[in-house]
Amino acid sequence: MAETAESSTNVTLIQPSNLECKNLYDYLKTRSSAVLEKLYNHPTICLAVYRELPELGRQYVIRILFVEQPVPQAVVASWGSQAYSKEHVYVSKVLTELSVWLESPIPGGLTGWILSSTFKRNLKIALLGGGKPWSMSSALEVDSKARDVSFLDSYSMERWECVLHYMVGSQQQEGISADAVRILIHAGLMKCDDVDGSSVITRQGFQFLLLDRQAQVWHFILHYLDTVENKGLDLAECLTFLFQLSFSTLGKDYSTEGMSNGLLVFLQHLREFGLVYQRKRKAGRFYPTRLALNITSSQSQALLEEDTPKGYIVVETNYRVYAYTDSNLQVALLGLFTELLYRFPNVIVGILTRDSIRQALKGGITAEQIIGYLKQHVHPQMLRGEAKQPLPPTVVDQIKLWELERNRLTYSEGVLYGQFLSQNDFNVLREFAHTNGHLIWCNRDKRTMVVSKAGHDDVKKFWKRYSKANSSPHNLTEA
Amino acid sequence: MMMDLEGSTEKSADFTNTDETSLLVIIMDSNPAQRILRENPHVLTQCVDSVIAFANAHLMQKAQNKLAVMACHSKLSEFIYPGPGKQLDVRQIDGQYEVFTLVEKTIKQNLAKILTSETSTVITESLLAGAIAMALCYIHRINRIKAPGLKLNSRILVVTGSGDSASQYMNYMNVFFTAQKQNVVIDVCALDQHLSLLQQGCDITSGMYLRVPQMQGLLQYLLWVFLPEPPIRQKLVLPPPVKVDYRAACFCHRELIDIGYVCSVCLSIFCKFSPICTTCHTVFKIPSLGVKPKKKKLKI
Amino acid sequence: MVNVMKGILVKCDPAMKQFLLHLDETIKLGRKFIIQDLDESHLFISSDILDTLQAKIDDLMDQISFPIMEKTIN
Amino acid sequence: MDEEDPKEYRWETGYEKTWEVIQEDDDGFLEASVADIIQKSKRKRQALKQGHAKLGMMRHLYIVIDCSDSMSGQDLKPTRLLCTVKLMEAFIEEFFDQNPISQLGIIIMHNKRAEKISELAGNGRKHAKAVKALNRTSLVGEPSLQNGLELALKSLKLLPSHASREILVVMGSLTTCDPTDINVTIENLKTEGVRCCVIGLAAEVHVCRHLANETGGTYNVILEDSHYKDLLFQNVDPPPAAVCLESSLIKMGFPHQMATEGTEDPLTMCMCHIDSADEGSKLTTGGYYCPQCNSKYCELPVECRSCGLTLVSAPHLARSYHHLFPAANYKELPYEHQSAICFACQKSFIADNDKQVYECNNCKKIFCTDCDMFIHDTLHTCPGCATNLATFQMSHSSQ
Repeated sequence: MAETAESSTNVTLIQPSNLECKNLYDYLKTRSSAVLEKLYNHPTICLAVYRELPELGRQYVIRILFVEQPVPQAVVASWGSQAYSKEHVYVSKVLTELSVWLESPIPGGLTGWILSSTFKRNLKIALLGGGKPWSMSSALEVDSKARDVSFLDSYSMERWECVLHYMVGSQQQEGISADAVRILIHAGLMKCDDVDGSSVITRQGFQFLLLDRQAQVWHFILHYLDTVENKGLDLAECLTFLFQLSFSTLGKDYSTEGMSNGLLVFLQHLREFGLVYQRKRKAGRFYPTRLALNITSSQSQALLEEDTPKGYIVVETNYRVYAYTDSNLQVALLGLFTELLYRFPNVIVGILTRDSIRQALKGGITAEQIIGYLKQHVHPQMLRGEAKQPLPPTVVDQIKLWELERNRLTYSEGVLYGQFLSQNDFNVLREFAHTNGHLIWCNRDKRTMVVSKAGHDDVKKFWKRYSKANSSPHNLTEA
Repeated sequence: MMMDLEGSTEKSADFTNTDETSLLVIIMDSNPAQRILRENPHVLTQCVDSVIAFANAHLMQKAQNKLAVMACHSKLSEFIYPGPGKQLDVRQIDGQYEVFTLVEKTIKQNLAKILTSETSTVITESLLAGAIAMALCYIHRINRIKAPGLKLNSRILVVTGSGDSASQYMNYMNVFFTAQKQNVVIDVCALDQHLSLLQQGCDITSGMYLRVPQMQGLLQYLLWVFLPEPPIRQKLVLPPPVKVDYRAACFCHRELIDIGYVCSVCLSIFCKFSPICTTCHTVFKIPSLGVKPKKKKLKI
Repeated sequence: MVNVMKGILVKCDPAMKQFLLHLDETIKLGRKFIIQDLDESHLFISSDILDTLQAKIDDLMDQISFPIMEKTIN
Repeated sequence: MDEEDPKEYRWETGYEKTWEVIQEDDDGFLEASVADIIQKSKRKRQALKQGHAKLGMMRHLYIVIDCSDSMSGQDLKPTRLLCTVKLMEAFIEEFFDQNPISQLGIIIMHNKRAEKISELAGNGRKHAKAVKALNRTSLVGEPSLQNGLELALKSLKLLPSHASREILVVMGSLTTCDPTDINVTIENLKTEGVRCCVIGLAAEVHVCRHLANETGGTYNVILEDSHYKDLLFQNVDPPPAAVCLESSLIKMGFPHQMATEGTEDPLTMCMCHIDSADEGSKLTTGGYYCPQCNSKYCELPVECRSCGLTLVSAPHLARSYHHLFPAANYKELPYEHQSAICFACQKSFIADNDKQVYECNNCKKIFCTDCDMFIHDTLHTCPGCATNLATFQMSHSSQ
């Protein structure tokens, strides 16, 4: 996250850096293939990676899962229909980047694809069995005080909201460890105030709050993983455990027996954020909560109504917003982009106005995020209607228009090059600026071009070299 | 200073996963009287293993995917996953994903129960239409209780070595039309003989029909042809749909006909003119030859 | 000879451009600020005017937008 | 309105405490009670279906739509006409889904005239298009019921005697402006065996009731739009055969796609699009060929343009079978733990929620309320009977 953006004078005018949400693919493709190979030794990770693949990629992998020799690339390409060849290229790229498959020569001069043998072996284990049991599935006696799903849900919600509450600076400031605060700061969601050293929320932090819960957890955990190695824990071990958790069954207890000390520390961290429940630190068993399940699938929605968290927001075509909630956190979040009118014990009434939305936009929240938040928490009654649209389309469009209205002008700092003596000089410089990605505007007829500020030095140096080489009196007059 | 230039950060085209959930109901014909099972009972084990691996591969596609498996016989059809009653308490024994282990154990246990209770009388006809009817009711219920706003693609896969008998014709047609109406795709994997009625069902519901040429590669065939969900199928090159013969068979001789006579009361089809309908016992008037019959005034 | 000038590239719709030209001509911002008129959707302006300009545009937007509804229903 | 021939007007009948039918549940909600009423009425209709042995399967239905001034009323949203158009489009689709070998025609009445906007034909899309175009019709003058009926009768008269003839009138006006005595027209309809149903959008009109009663049809006045839809969709099911309906064997062709192994189909033109202006005939491979004269059509069912043979495919006939052989009705029983789960959908019964369960008389399996509705509305096959060979054969021999 580019904190440098803050140093500029006119921050609000130049497009600010937004919260960057990486999915598992984005995360893994930045790892080296050696790391990936190590990770693929665990069936859980193979399973998680497989599910993250694009749908066409999943079909390819399953087709060659039981094939021992490399398959010619042309054959693989012929599996996809012609109209979707672009998608095929993209999928091949993803599979290669993740080292799921490798190029391999075939006798006869063709190149083929073959699945990484580690990946293949461990995906087969996950699917068909064999191999060693996962580290947390030692046998356990029946828990005399077994916890049911609803208990786990309320526990995990409470823990997670503790973190969120801390971020918005609501009352409850206890219950969050210094470690967690460090992660929040590391993730750029909060920053230390210069004056009194207390932490305040950043614009990315606000955007984070508007994400859905699953995405929040994943984003947070990713930044946690960045710090994991500094704490002396093994990244691969933690990742494996995390995915084991993500593939566990809700409402079932798992054993801590045989877990390394590092993992036990990791488990305590997860416990703090509500991803697992443990009665006591040394209980010997733990229960994964909903937060830990299917951690990578940020958009997953449970199939059955009873499993989905209840939405509480009703948006009317007259821009009124009714939120059936008593949570201060939710009220505070809504307050980011609505003008609150009334508050009752179980419901608040607000209105979306141009000013309130602009306020949010100025704060760096995008229209998409606002709409996303409303959509995600919409009251189930809104989904049942005939229209099948959770939000009134007029309101959605208006919010987008309000955002567009702010973007009628886009500014980019740059340097204008003009008054070239010859078309050739212009062409040479234009070509250089273009290939290096510095060119932001040009007009051949006027022999004028605009180069980005960052690229100005490069272009200037090039121009000096170029004019010297041509030993002609090309002066550079700088205004 | 960060600059966002127009067009400079072109997003890679969005080929990522759609937010849809898929429900697959597998109907497995485990009637021991099928020809392939009579000749070689071990085929059943192979068949069950393949179906289980296929079912798990379906669950592996997406975390939200749902599965149901039914066993179909001549005297009963039963859900063997999720089974009736409490689900088994399964602990991992090896590296297999816990959920997959549960699927495997449940299916095998319930199937064993059914097979042992099967009496020795051999009836070769498996009532697949009834099983599909049950599956449709099940899908209908899941659709009713699903979270509002969720998109659920449902399909039924029939794996069978039995033949399709014309006695079930009406039931077959009813379930096919219902499936079509409910947007449920019916896929059929024939293990033994060609199934012309079920092939019609695939055509009506735009599902896939495949007659497996050899049992050895059953799992591969299942994974290749039937694993892709209907929305992905258009992106893949799959066996092209064959033209389905929709010609009617006459009720009198069960022969396929090009031109026939249809009873205006009960829509029974006959290959020759007969003065009385054998289905509804209506007496027909003799067809007037030549030009259009002149309108007669009728008394009431 | 090549002339080099620092500033800000503005991309906007033609209507907005006319508004900017108008501001420039009538010296509404206290001085001229457009360095060069590039094409129908691009202008090159001096960078120190940016904050004043944005404020002016926000004013304009406020003027041309009407509250969608009365907030005070009761 | 349900009674066929009320002896007295509504306001003359005894004082009914209609609100007492609706009862609050424990939480003070009415929804459960209302849902109950709707479901009961559905079951009542379901039970009636079983009776008819003989149905008019080859239906020829004229829909006569009032397009007079009175259709601009806004008691149905957005207007009576627009609401009608929307429902009509859905009705046409459903009609052809359930009666694929039947035919439909549309007549509108406005300005004391009747005008045929769509000829009697079996192509649903064409009718839907015609109905859609009604959105732009100007609603003027009074309707003439007689002209509408006469126009419909003129072409229904020509049909062969085995065809079931029907007229469905949608009447928004409370008056009709007719050239001569409408009773004569009604008498003619009666002798020709044309069944006339009327749906009133405003209030009960005597002439409509008389028309429906005389010709063996139904007359209903709508309460609101969902009731309107309900009444309209009752006409999807084929009516009982008219007494005078003759039975005969009809010659039909069952074309098959000419698929000769190994060879590509030749490019040919189809007969159905040959003279349509907006989507002209294109050269295509494949299609259906008339077994009698070898004309090609791209869709079934259709009547061959050159030799007049009705061309259908077997599933078209099969779509209508469920009208003739419906699934037997289930017996409603109070839930007394007969079974832990519903046989069909595997739902676990909870004593508090599932007060009634349903038992099939044949296979004795227990079903839940939702499955009972689904099986009889849509599936038309009892899953219990169809999965056991013993009951399967029993249920078949009874048909």
